[in-house]
Amino acid sequence: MNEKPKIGVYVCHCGTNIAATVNVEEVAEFAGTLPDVTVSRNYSYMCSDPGQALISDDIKELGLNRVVVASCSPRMHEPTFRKSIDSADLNPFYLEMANIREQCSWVHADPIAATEKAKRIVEAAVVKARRLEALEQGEVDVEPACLIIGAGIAGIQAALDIGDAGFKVYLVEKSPTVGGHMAQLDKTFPTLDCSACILTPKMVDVANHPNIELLTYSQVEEISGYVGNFDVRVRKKSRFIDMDKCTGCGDCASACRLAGRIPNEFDEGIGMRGAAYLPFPQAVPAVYTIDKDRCLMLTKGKCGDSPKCKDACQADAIDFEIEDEVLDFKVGTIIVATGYDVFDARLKPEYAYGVYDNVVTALEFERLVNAAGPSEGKIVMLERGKKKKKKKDEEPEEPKHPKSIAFIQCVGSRDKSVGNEYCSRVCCMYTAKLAHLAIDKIPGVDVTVFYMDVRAFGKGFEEFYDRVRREGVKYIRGNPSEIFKHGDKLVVKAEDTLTSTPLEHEADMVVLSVGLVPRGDNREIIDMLKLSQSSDLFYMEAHPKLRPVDTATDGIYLAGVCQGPKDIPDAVSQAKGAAAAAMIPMASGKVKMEAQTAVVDEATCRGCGFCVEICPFSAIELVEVNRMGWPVKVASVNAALCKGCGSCVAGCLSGSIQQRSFKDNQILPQIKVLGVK
Amino acid sequence: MAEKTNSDFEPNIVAFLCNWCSYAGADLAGTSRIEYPPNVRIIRVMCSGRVNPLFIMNALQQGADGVLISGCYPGDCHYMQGNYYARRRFNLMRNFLEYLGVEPERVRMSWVSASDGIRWKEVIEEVTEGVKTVGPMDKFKRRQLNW
Amino acid sequence: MAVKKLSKEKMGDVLAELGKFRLIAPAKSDEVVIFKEIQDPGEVFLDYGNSTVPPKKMVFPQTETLFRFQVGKPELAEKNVEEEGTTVIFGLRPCDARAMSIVDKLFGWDYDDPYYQKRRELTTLVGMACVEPPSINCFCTSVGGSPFGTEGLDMMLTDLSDDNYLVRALTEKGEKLQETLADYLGDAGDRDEKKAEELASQAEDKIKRSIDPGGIPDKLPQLWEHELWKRVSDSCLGCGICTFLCPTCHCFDIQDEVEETGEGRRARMWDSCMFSEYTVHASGHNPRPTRKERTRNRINHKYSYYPERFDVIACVGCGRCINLCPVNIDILDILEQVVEA
Amino acid sequence: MVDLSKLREIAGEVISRDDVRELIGYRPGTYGFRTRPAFVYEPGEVDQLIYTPACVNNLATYITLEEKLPVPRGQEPDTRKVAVMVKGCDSRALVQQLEEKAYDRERILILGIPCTGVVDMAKVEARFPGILETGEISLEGDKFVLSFDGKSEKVAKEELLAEKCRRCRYPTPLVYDQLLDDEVKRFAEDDYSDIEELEKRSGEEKWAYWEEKFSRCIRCYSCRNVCPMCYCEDCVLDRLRPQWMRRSVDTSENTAFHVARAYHLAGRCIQCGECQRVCPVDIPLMELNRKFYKDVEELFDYEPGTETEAEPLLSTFKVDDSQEYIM
Repeated sequence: MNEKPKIGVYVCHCGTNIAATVNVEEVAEFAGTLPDVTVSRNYSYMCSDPGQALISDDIKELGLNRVVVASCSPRMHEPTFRKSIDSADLNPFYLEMANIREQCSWVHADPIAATEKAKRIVEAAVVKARRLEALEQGEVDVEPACLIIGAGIAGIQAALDIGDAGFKVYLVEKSPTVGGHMAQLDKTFPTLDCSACILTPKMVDVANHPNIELLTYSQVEEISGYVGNFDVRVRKKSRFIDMDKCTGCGDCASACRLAGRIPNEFDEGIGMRGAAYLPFPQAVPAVYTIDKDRCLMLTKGKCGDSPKCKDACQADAIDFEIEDEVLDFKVGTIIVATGYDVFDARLKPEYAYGVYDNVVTALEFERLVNAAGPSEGKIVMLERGKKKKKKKDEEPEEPKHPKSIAFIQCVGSRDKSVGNEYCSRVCCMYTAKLAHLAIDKIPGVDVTVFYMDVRAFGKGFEEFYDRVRREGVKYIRGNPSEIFKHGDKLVVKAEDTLTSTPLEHEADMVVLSVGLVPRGDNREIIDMLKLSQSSDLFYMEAHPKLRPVDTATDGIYLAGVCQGPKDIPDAVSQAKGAAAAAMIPMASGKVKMEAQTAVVDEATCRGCGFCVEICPFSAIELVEVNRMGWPVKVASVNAALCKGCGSCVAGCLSGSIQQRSFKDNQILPQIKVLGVK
Repeated sequence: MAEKTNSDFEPNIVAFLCNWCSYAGADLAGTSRIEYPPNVRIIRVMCSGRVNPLFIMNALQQGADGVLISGCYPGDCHYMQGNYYARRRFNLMRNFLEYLGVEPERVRMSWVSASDGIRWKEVIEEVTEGVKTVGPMDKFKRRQLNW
Repeated sequence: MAVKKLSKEKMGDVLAELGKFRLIAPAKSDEVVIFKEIQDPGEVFLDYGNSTVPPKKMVFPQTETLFRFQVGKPELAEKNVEEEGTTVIFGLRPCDARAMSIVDKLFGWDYDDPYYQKRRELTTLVGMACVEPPSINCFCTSVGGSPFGTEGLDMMLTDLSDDNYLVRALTEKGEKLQETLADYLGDAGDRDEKKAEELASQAEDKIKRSIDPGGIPDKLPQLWEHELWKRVSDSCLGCGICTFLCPTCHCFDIQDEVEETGEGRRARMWDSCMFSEYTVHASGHNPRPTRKERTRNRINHKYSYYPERFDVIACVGCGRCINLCPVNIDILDILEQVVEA
Repeated sequence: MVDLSKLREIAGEVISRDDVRELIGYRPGTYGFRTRPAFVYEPGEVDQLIYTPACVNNLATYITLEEKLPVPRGQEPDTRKVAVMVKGCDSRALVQQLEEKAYDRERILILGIPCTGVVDMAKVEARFPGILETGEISLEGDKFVLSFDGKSEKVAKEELLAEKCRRCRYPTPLVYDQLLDDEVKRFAEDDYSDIEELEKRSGEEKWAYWEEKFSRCIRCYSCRNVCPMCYCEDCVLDRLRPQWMRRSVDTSENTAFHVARAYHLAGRCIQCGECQRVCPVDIPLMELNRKFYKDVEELFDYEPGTETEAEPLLSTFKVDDSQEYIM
């Protein structure tokens, strides 16, 4: 503190709101006796124009450099008085308010006690004001571009919205195609419109959009910076096929020596592909990829005499020398739309998934019912592991259809034994949908659903549930305890809890309605963006009610199932919400920074990193500085990320990190005058 | 103890309130004209996470008869986590001061939401009553300007 | 004045009588013996070796208000030591009494310290001879003292190892005190005095540690850059035990304690040259940046600067710094290295 | 028991390394049964090194104690390793320092001493007063053997064992580069009975107990300076602005000091007991530290100084942390 404090104290009557209980003249007189108080006045309405003028005139005429307004709550009028002292060319942070209305005159009836309390409140404000410091509220420019991680339906929708609004979008997708899980689905509940029909146009749109740079088969490697100014590094993995030359004809795929020998991820491993492949016919971009972990050329350096794919490619697009490309760019905002994994049914060994061929997951079943799937939409009994033995010239056996299908709901959801307490929200309805499709496709099939509860809460859900039951789907309330084999049949052991009858239900095929779980590769994103996770391990939103698409970090938003299980319309809604939220800073072009941020005294910081761990906003990092020739680590606050909570301050042992306007040497004197009485 | 439970004793309680929930809740009590005892003096901080537990010790040393920290309910923190840190630190300091012989009635923490003015009044009444039963803080209070 | 005798049975009465003054005597706080202001004679604990904290704190308090003020006002309210009243420090050891007479020189040197001097003037020191050396690390005899030494004392009591103390007034103050206590004292005989002499010589023989400090004051300045300082201070923790518990250390810091109202007091409080911030300048520069310089200063102050200025070593050989150093830094060990260097 | 010739041989190898600047161990003290820290810079100095149950000091303190003088322009700072001998408890200080990123692991070379317990020197000296010539303490089975003045006496281990060792959970160092002896299995448990006894007292009794202790504190700061976890270069409790407590010495300020000191060690104190050992006025500082230690374990299932990668206790939380005392 260079200049001697000259404090002006202004005690407001607020008409009779304060003055009726608190003796404002007495309070003002008392304030006038406090050290460093140059002037102390009382006035009927400090927030009125003449009231504010009183302050600004005193600042100019008496050279006040600190102002205490004793009136209402700072939550009410702090901005007002900050503005008015700013207009008198005094830094607006030289204001301290004493709340003698909401927390004094309005809650106490005894004028003597209330006046006494008001004096204490004013005194505490004065001692704090004496130590206030000028602060600057900074602004940063916002790069008008958005990074969207994940090109499932949520990422696609957000990209289209932002692109349409005229902002640049970098849409990064890990796999060779956009579309995500929705592309794997056949029909969508409850309307039964075809997933591909509604999704593929959007997939094409993102590929062709002038504002969207689509980076498929790519991974975000590094992100640094803060809202408005994120530096992003993306690795575009080599497809070993020149994307510009590839015509998508598929000659390479048919030529590949490994064609039909590698389980296709897109088909959940039921269908097969080669090392050169397109995940599915409508993939976007329609560019083939060579799987570098399987391709003989790339793994062994040799593929017969010459790689057949290269020979087959008329466009000469195949080049085994193509390297990964690393792209660096700047964005202002980030939307995370990384989606989910389905629950690994092996974690419920009692259901024998992976043991019996025809215990399948719902997503596998989805591929079976999908006309573009490996069985061309026929629901067939699976003979896993047998496929490789098939001789080329042998006539394929006529596939058998299951005569009875049992569904088990809540596999990996609402199940503490596997650590998932939450409801996955989509399984009841997709089960109903798949049950409906089964009945539709296999005449006379027996479909039984084992359930704990049916949650048909959405628009049209209950009606759909009702419909499939009327179609003949049997619902048995009971969570099966075991699946075993009896002859050719699978037996589901359960208890009908509505009738308390134990039962053993025979079926040809059992479909496990697996839940949605956070992606197994979440960690990279979490570490890179420093996201929080809620107890279910999905990414945590900034507020469950009011900031459902924001994260703790400004400029980073969430869309889709990565934030928690949801169905397609909810994912799309959230994507649109995230897009709108991301566009706010981009549209305004600037973001205001918090002024009352944390600040580090490098000379005393011991670099323990306690504050780094504490900060909910990842605003603090350890940096190396030179202390008299010694390299030492000290904390460093990124003021653009700091939200000014002060949690780090209370966690610092050496007192080296302080929060502006709430420093220890500003609070301790308050404690002192309030403690003394 | 007899003289301590003197009903004339008006305790002096220093309270640290987070800006977003508890301070707002206290404001709401005001706007709703809910009357409560005038014994609590409020220091506003942005988040209960800012409250160094040594503030408690400091306040008691300066002569406060009781200390209250109040923040957002778990899960409601404006800064998401600050109140969790505050709770952890408070738990330790409260127990420690009790271990030194400071009556736990003097060292309190509450969650008060921005929408609950009534609860604020109840908290104040409870804290004030509690401190009244244990009387003035006399244990390690600083003697003012001793010779 | 005649040498007297005090029956141990009457000690309680004597202490009660002394209670009309401000009586300072050794007392136990848990198992720790400390000099304190006695309210009840029963508190006095005389079966002790030596106190952990030397009685210097009774004439040179660890924290002492000098005056009070109000910021912005010229008037000061000065501390009136007189109000503390006549004080008797009872039962202190010869080394600690001698230490006071050594420190007296400093507080009466270029500036007469009114607080200290007034308090000394008001204080009568009643010693208790060391029939048994209180500690294995006693070396008073090496630095000019003795277990029966009377320097600085106004009155000396010697436990005759029977039922009596020999009481000898040594100064005017002592004589005055003896008069006050006349009712409780009997006459001592030659045999008693002889016995005391015997005990004194036996006590000296029981002191096991020693050093010949003769050449040290002159030698120390030559060893300024000697590597021994780094070696002896390698293990130093920089705490204040050796200095705060030293009966001759007398450094203080002055601090203003100011309330938010502007009322304040200026106080002095013990400081230690072993603290890292002791010599830190406002600029941040520290002329004694490491423990090496601080340890060197401590030894030099006691064994070079003080003898140079006051012709007496500022160490009375009480052994406290040796006994209580957490890392066994031993002043005799250092002095031996100085001698050998 | 650590074999002396092996110890010195290893020490010799270590200090001969180009990347090692100094080795911190123990050597005999200047009198009686005392030992003291030894700082070895040259291979020729290793013969002074010893290890016995009298080696009470926690040498981990020295890793963070040394003043870092300005490096003259044009010179590089000396970043060679410091080798240090640590017992089980002492090693936890290193673990905690590493957890707090006080320095890089490569900066130190740890010679671990599996420890069967050290003596309480005060008890030894009370039992054998007035020993001037250097005496030695060793352990034979369940007895300490004290050799002095040409004779030796056996005393039951129980009688002279340091208090902290009776509750030691980690006799073998948790972090080391080399162990100087075979691992020692846990031989004690901590039931916190001492703390529970204090907790049971009434408020008035508790304060009477502590007031007596705090009132005699002379603020020599030996408890802080000896503490391996108190390594801030500029202790916040020394600072004048802001001033958490006055430097004046009285019960009020002393209490504030002790509350702050103990709180700053919550979730960090590793129970080496050095603070209590060095206190010249016998303040039972471990009873303060151990209250936090107990609560930290009970409330947060956390034990400091056991895992270098652990998150600092007060820099983390659990959503379901105790709400018991929150209105």
